[in-house]
Amino acid sequence: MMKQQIPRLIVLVFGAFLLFQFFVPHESSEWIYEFLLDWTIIIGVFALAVGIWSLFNVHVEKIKTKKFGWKYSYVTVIGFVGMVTFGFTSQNGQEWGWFFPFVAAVLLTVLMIVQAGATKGNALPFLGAAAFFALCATVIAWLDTTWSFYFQTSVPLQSFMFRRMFDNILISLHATTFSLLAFFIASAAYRAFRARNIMASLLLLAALVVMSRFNPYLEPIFGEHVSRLSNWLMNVPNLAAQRAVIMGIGLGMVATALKVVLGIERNYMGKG
Amino acid sequence: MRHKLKLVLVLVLCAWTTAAAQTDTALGDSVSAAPALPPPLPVTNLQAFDTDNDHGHAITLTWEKSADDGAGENSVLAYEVFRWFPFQVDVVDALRKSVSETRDAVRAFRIDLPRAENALHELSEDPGKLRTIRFNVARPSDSTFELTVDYAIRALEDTIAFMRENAPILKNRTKPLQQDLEKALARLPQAHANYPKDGEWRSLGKALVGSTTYTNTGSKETTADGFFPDYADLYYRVEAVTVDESIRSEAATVGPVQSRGQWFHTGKVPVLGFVLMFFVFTLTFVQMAKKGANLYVRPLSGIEAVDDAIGRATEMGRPILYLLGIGTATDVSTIASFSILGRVAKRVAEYQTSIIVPCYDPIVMAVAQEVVKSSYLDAARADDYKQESVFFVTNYQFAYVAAVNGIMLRERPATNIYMGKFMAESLLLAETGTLAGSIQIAGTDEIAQIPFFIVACDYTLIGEELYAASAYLGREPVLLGSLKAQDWAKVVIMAVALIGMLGTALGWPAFAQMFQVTG
Amino acid sequence: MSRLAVVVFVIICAAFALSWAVRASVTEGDHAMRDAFLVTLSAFMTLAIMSFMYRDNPYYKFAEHLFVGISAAYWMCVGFWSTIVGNLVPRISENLSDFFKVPYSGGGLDFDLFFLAYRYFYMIPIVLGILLLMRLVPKAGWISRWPLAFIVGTFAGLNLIRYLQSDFINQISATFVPLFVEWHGFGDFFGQLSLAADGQFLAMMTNLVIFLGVICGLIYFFFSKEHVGWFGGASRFGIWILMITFGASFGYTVMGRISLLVGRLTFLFRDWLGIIS
Amino acid sequence: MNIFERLMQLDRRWVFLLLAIVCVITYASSFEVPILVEPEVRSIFQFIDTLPKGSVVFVPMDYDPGSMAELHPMTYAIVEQCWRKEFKVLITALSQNGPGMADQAIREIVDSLKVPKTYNGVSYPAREIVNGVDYAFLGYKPYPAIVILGMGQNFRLPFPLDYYGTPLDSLPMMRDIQNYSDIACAINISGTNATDYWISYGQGRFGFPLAIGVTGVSTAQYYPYLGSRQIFGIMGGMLGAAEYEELADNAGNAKDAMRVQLSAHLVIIAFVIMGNVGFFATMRKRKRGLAEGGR
Repeated sequence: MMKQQIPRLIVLVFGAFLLFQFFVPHESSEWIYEFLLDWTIIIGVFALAVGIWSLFNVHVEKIKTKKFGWKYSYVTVIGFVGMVTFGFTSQNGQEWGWFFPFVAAVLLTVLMIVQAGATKGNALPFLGAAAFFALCATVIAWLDTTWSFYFQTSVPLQSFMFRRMFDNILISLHATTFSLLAFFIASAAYRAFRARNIMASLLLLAALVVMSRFNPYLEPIFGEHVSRLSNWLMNVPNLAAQRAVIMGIGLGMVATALKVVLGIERNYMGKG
Repeated sequence: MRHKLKLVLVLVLCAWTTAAAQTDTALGDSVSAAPALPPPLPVTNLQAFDTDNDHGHAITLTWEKSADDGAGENSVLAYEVFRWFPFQVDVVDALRKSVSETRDAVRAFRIDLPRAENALHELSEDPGKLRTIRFNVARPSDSTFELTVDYAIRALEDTIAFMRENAPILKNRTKPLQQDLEKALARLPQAHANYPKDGEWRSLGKALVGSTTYTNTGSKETTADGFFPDYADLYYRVEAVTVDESIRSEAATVGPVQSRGQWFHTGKVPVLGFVLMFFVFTLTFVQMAKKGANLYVRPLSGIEAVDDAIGRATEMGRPILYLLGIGTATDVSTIASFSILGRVAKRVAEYQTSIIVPCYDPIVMAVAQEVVKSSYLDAARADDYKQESVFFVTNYQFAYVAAVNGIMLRERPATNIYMGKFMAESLLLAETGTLAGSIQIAGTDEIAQIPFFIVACDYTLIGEELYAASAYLGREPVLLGSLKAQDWAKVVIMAVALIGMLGTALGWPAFAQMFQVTG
Repeated sequence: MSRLAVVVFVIICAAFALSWAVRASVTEGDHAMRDAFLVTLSAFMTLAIMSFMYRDNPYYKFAEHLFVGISAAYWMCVGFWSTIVGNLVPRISENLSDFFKVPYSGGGLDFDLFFLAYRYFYMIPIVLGILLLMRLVPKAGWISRWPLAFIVGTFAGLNLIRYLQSDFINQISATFVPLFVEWHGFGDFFGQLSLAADGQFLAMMTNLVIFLGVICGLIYFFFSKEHVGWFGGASRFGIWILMITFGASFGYTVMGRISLLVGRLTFLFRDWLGIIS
Repeated sequence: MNIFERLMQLDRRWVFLLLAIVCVITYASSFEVPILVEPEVRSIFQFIDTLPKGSVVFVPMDYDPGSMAELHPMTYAIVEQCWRKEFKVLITALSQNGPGMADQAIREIVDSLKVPKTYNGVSYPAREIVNGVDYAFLGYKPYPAIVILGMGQNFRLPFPLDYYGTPLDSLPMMRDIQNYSDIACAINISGTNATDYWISYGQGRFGFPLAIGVTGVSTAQYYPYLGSRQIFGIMGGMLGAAEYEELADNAGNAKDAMRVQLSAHLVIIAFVIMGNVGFFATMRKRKRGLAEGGR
């Protein structure tokens, strides 16, 4: 009952409400509507904790079972803890004081806790060490005035270390991973664009036409016709097919959503 | 033509007035010599009513053009619209202003006080920091003034004392002010009802020549300046104005009129129609299916591949990698993917092979764990279920990609199944999967990504097929029934499209207009 | 760790140390060393990821795991500040808003709903959130289905309507293309029949193709009818049109993707090596 | 094993290598490439160009550094054009890692406005761009769909404060801007699926003029919306950006990058052709092999 019926009821009630809200321009419906949207955001906040917990679980597990490449899990943990520390502290003045020793102490504390979780034997020594490092960190935080915790304002998001980690590590990793696509597209095109059957050939030809249209160098070779053809491709068959696909997707989504609201489709919700 | 006329008119008038001025100075009362333009005729049939299909807080005015609109020399240039405001409105505005100002002041204090204290602390510790402290001290403006440490310290102390003293006072003022504001707002309708006592006409703006309608809309937020009260008697008047602001028709007045929100948006009837259609279709066919009408579904190669793929994984003793994409639990495609995951996990449990589900969003992870767990329960292998097999990676697109690529190359899954919402990462993942030599089955509703999956994967579910997949795998009559409903909806679309096209071709736009959704 | 790996490692370290030194010597400003280090660091990250194209290797593994850790942390910090502090706090309590130094937005909304101050209703999502946290308790995990059900239900309802209107009705009404463009009867039509790109004939052909394309595309997506006979033909035509579209879209994409690479090249050659100005 | 079979089983790393070499070489060299402008880009340019002075242009920069290379040029060209023509610009960044980058971009454009310039023969004086007067930057909030809907009610709903922590009401330009009904148009420059939300939640529900600048990959996907007039223009990827720069007569990174793109294109096309040549050559052989096997 509590495990099955109530969730189903919740889905039905809120789903139906938002369904009808769309047709009710009245203020009061707007109120509740905006209100529900806020709720979702707020619930999302708590998901943060769930995610982080799972992240740590996975890596502790990896280290515990000495799974292939387990050593690298430490890298993840260190990166995480370091970044979080930077994300909640900020300098008061210009010089650093004991900030980095503090970060190190925090890192060691967490590592020790991870180790305690991962070890098969006696976890006590690790916990002891963790306690010790935690103590060091507290002492430093207590005595050092060159930096301080910011739990009130989002100053740390602009703080030096946080910005640097973001700009120099996160961004370059992000952009580079993305840029691998350039190469993968080339290899994918080379491997897959072969006129095996009529469908593959159509795919291949359309791609070639469009690619050569965007290439002014091929203009003299193929002349006006290619660019006209590719414009036609983009504006006529493309338009038609996209429209068909969009309608299909819309249909599928509406059907799925309806099934969910009506409780016909409830596979997404656990049983037992 | 009309504009040219206006221009001429303006020039003439300007010339004339200047001339008049000169003659004025020359000889006493020759102004009367100037024939004053007769005012234009007023607008007729002025009507005011609540704007339809809105949440209230708006009134629409309509009128018929003044007879002089676009006519000869006293042509109308614009229609100026006025509304009658009770003075109570000013009271409300004033209160609102002071509330917000007090709030800002309190807030400013809260932010500056700690800064000042910190600066004072630093300064008293080490006077050398005079240039670096993060607080600009109040100082005389003349350039010769040299800032000294003791001056700065004194100034800081004064500032801090002042703030400490005033912050609480201000804070205590906000609540009563707030209450006054609410009281004042409550009195507004009454004040409007007092028309024409204790109020005045105020201009709302001008509607250009030729226009016959004007909408006066305002904010629904009582805290916003442009607050527009609902259920209050409002009075409007419209005057036709000529080139010369002073020459205007007498006013046409209308009122009282009240604005209110509607409970049904008539512009959205077509949507409602389709919703009902869907509803009926789905229920009908689900009922039919339950009664056991056998429903044919055409084979989808992508779906059939799933079973073989799981079998293959079992033979090779390698895991199956299932990716839900980077959608959140709020995307329908992700929800569809959940139910596919359920089916797949059930098979996996039956074949006693293993499944890996790295997740991009914690909520998605939570749901996925529930799904996989319950599938293992269905397969009566609850104890084979490992919570760690469904885990959260990171909520950052390309970090997720990097991690999953790593998994592909190290765990070497026999099969990769991509179902759900995929963006730029589609090809990055699929190419790595090919490199790792896995069988790949993909399905997404991101049109832009389908080509990449088609190119790099062995089987691809295109768009709607993704939503059909769970019904295919489940083979439950109920779900097959809903598939049937989708097909019938397609038939309706085609019919409508055909009729609509013929309609537009044969000059029958009414039909097409039925599908114009407004607002 | 084989000898070769060690050698490679040493060489790489040396190379980057060198580049750091060179960079520092050409960077001006009082933090030359630091800035040079940061540039070199991100260059290392860039190359580490790129090395994946050759094959999986320790440097990629390192970069990958670091990426995961840091990005998760970043996501958490931003989430904390933008959502908890930015959205939740200002709505629930004035004192908390004071503490977090964000303006209390409850001010204007501070009216009573069902004899209860509006802001108390924000306790509901908080409770739901706590229920979500119950996942971490093995026994009470099932209760986390309530918030999940809330989110899924809400958005199922929202999306249902949203896609019905945008992906559906708007698209249908968009297919109402006039089949007879500026039609003045057959005589007129054949009188000035031309194949010019902007001619009447081509315009009509275009509209016809679009219309047929949509219909056949939809037919391809029919699940509950066997694709044989004319129906099968139509669906085949539909899938052909789809394939053409996907091909075109692929070709179009190749453009954009190269530009990402350009971005990285700019970084490597201008910002790091300083070869190109 | 003849040349064609080798061609068929060519290791993809060779493809990578060749592509990399070509890109680097063309990147290092410098030559102009011709640009052909599409109508769907021109329409955006003309819409903005013909707006009256002081109108509010809403530019949601919903992309993150990943698609910077492609989309930044669009932002630069458009925002600069707006400020040159003395419009007010409203900016959001509904992508998690967008805000920092958007902020930096705004600063750079502000600097570029400090010098007088001549575009398409019209010369504009230098302008001092003031935050809160000429532009407001609202920053980032998660869940784009919700934020977009919220802004339709009132910008203050999702963004009580702007990116720099100032309450919206204390920004001069936001005084008379409540929601979408107060903006002239929205140019959504997006590398995420936020564009879908802009079309269906934003334009669909509130019906303001919307144009989009998207990454090359998603361009094709949005053409139907152009057909159904839900958007009045599309800029597709680097090419679209280059075209806009061409129109605005304001050459930037896009036109440089086109060079590399075009040559990389040629390489890929060459590989595709090679692959097919190999495919057909070996196919004949495969057939023969089968026939012999049959005999």
